Amino acid sequence: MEWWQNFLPLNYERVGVWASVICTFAIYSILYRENPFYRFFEHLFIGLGAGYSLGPVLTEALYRCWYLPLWKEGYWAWAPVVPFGLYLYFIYSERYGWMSRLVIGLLIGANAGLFFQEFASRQLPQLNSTLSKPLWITSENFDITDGQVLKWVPLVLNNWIFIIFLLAVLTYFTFSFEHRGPVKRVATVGRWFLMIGLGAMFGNTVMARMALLIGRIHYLLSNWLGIPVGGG
Amino acid sequence: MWQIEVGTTTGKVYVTLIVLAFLALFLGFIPVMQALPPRGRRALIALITFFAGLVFAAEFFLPVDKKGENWLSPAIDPAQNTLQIIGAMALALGTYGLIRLHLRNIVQQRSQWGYSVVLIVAFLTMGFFSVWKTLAEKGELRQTEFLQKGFTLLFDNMLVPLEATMFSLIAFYIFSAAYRAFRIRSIEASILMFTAMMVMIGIVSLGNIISYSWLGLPIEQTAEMEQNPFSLRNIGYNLALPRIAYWILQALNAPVQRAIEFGVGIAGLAMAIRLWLSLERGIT
Amino acid sequence: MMEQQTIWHRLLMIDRRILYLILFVNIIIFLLIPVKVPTVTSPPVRKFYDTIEQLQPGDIVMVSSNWSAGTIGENRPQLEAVIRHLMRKKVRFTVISFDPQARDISFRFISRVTQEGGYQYGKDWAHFGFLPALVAGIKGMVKDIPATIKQDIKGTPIAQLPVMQGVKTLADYKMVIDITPAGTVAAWIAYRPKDLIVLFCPTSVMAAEAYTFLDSGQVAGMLTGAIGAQEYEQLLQQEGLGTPFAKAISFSHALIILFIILGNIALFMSRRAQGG
Amino acid sequence: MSYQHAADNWFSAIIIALIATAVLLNIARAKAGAQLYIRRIPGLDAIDEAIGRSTEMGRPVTMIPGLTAFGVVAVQSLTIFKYITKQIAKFVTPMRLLTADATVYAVAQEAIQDAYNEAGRPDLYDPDNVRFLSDRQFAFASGVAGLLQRERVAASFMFGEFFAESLIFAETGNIVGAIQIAGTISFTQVPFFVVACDYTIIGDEFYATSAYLSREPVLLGSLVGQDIAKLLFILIIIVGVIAATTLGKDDEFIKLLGMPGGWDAFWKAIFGGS
Repeated sequence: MEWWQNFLPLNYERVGVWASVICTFAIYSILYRENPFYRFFEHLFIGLGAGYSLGPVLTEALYRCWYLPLWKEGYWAWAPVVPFGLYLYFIYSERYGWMSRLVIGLLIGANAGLFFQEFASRQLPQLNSTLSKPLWITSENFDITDGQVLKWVPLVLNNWIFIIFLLAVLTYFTFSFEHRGPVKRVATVGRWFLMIGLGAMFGNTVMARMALLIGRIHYLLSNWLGIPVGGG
Repeated sequence: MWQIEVGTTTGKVYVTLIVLAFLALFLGFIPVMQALPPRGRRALIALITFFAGLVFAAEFFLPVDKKGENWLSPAIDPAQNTLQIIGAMALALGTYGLIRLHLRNIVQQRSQWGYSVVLIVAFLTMGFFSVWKTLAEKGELRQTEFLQKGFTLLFDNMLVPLEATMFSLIAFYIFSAAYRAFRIRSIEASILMFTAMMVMIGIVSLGNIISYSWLGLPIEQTAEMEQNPFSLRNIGYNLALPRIAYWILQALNAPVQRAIEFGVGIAGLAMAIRLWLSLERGIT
Repeated sequence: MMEQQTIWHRLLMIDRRILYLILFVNIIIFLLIPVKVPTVTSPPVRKFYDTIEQLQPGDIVMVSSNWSAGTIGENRPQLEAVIRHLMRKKVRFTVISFDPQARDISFRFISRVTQEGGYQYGKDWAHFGFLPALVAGIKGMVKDIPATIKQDIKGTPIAQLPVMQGVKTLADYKMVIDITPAGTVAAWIAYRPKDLIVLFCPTSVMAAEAYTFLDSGQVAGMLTGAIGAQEYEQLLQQEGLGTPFAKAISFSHALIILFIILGNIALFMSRRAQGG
Repeated sequence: MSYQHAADNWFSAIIIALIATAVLLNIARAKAGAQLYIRRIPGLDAIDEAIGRSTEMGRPVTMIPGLTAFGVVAVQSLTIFKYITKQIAKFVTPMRLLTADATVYAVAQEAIQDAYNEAGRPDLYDPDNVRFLSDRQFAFASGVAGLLQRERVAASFMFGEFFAESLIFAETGNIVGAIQIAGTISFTQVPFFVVACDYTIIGDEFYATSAYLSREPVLLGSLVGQDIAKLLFILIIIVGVIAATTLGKDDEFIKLLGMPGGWDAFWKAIFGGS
């Protein structure tokens, strides 16, 4: 078979790859200029996304959590949940719009009630792990029977840095009293430490975005043009 | 008592009648609730919000028996199932709003309504295939080759590449912003930029090439180096770019993230309390 | 003085499309050049690998795959490497998604990888499909999985799945591996049973924030984006998507750093030229 | 390592109760008319300076709430934009408020009109200055970038929730030479704003800015309550670390402060109970 017979969209699998490539270049066309080609595929994208969500969101979730218990297992008590949920769809009407807030209120209230466990389970273990950072080499915390004190020094130094950074940034985020004198200096240094944390986030965010672009270019090279780039 | 026999078709009709009865009931509530004065409406919303929260909050705070349960624990499962149903309907609300907006664009022939037609056609086609596929998976409808090929073309070869490409645009914007917008204009910006560059070099193999291939710094930390941390070899080990990047992330960045976590957690708790008791003026 | 100022000024006012082209070409070059790039395993990846190594055949693990097509470049290499490692350890696993699109994407990629490894759906692994409410879903599974999930993605009741024999609640699981672009790991950390280990595969955007959880031990190990997947593949001695990506990421970082420095020099020179 | 119930360590219930009391008490005080103090954060001085410099140039000022859907954050962004509009009304500087959410657009119209009335210049209010560009991320971003360049904007204020498109605003603003002030609770975008804008208001500072400007009782009370909670955390950290260094980090007292199971371990150590 000539190479072009494999390349051009002649069988179902190649039609799929070409469709994917056309979509890719349509979206990249906005890099040159906003154009009708881009706008067509953008609306296509939003329509496909909305249409797709009907499957898992409406069909699977409601099938599993409402249709099954009712029509397959007979727990009639589930009957009122969807009728009550339908109030959500009054959100756009002038007169009855407020009723949608009954259902939204249920969601907000439930998530608020659940948050207490999240606060305890997420913040307190972090608080506790902060406390187990000893700031001095003592026998209670370190095995110094063999007189080797030097090897614990890096750990203790890191503990000092940890506590100083933590308290400085926490001080920076306080607002109900004037920052004057020593507190102002601690808060200013706290903002500089904050910049180190933001720098780490910056470096990682750049890496994330690059990987997404590389993923697309990898698809174009290996799946479309068939160039062996490795990684299957 | 809570369960009725649905094996036979009469059972299924019975259930359908119950659902329709509740539907009629909730429709009947509408004029009743509409008669409520604004204060009454706010009170009704606040009541529903409070009780929805109370179920979970009380279950968390009440003491528990040996098995780790209290008298409210059995209520968790039906409550979470209700949240799944209402959550699914709330997710579908976004789709409802979007389709309503674009249908209005078409009906009122607003500018660029041609694109709204594209959106609606895409929505209906993909919706048809997606619902059919989900029901076919559950065994309610037949799985056919047309469904298989149609869904794969629309999902794997159009929706996935479109979304992946849309997200990858940001790499271009970051690159041009890096050249034109990221300025060392203050102490803060220079601290941030210097840390970012150290991390960017250290966490990718660029750092390995520079510090291990070219500079030949020790890759592994032997037990002997751990014993005396200030030995030349151990300092060399820690000066490798990947080690510096990891130290920045683990020793300097972790406490900053923890301080942010405490701030976010406390703000979240304050927000949860305000929303639970409907104190928030702006939106309720 | 005038033309020097125009050079720097013109350098600053480069058309952005040229910058986009430079990045595009840079990535293509470094995807194609077979440069052998040495990698050293960073501690979070080492901890991730060691935690899964401790698993015994027959243990059961929950894979929470919440990523959709938008972050396929980072999360797909992670998912495939993790599934290959679980198969190598003969460990049973079940998959759940709290994002609608993640449901279909994870089912398709895992089915492909499990066919390679000879894993059978239903006997060795199962997919629970999509659940809209994340926190409520986890709390439900902590108490009773068949009651919360009811059916798997193919419509078979949970209790009848061979993979779920002897498994009733989330406490029977050894660990949960969260592969996600969003903040779902905080929910796993907060609502999981007491001693369920949490492993985290974020997109790199979320990685810096997670170092506080690594420090406190709430997260046992982490793969940071495609680079984390590549280091993990090195440990597994099985090359996947991570390796070609890592090479291209390295040199795109070099390019970005170069352009940040160049941009600042151009600004400094053009401002000095105007001021001078 | 996680809490299924508060009973896993009653210390958690005590901490949550303390914070809840601090928040609710201060909200009640604020509602009863007490003047709660919130310090003026440096970000507000940066806003005033940007307003001053933009009036000299006589070119328009833009306000961008980003993609924020209508809710708590959007309401607070509009509070900050009202303040800015009142300040620039004195110098008759033209303004543009660009939104991506239909509800935010409607509420913004009212807010800007109120701002001009409160500044005593109802004649300056022009409904066209508040615009709904598009509800899609990149369409909105390119719309904003186009306007920034066409009108060679003097200053650009970005407050609310932002995602990746914030790069386009910041870069275009830089090319046009606009003074840019940003404020957001989306931490993933803060690094880009810090290096691209003249000043960035970070995380909780965003809430402090809107509370300071609006003097709204619930916001003020909640913020003061949160401050008390942060000081409580700082106190526990200092006491805890000193205890860990002296008593040893595996001591029961350390476990009491937050570790699930710590409560029973502590009582057993004290009373040598069952």
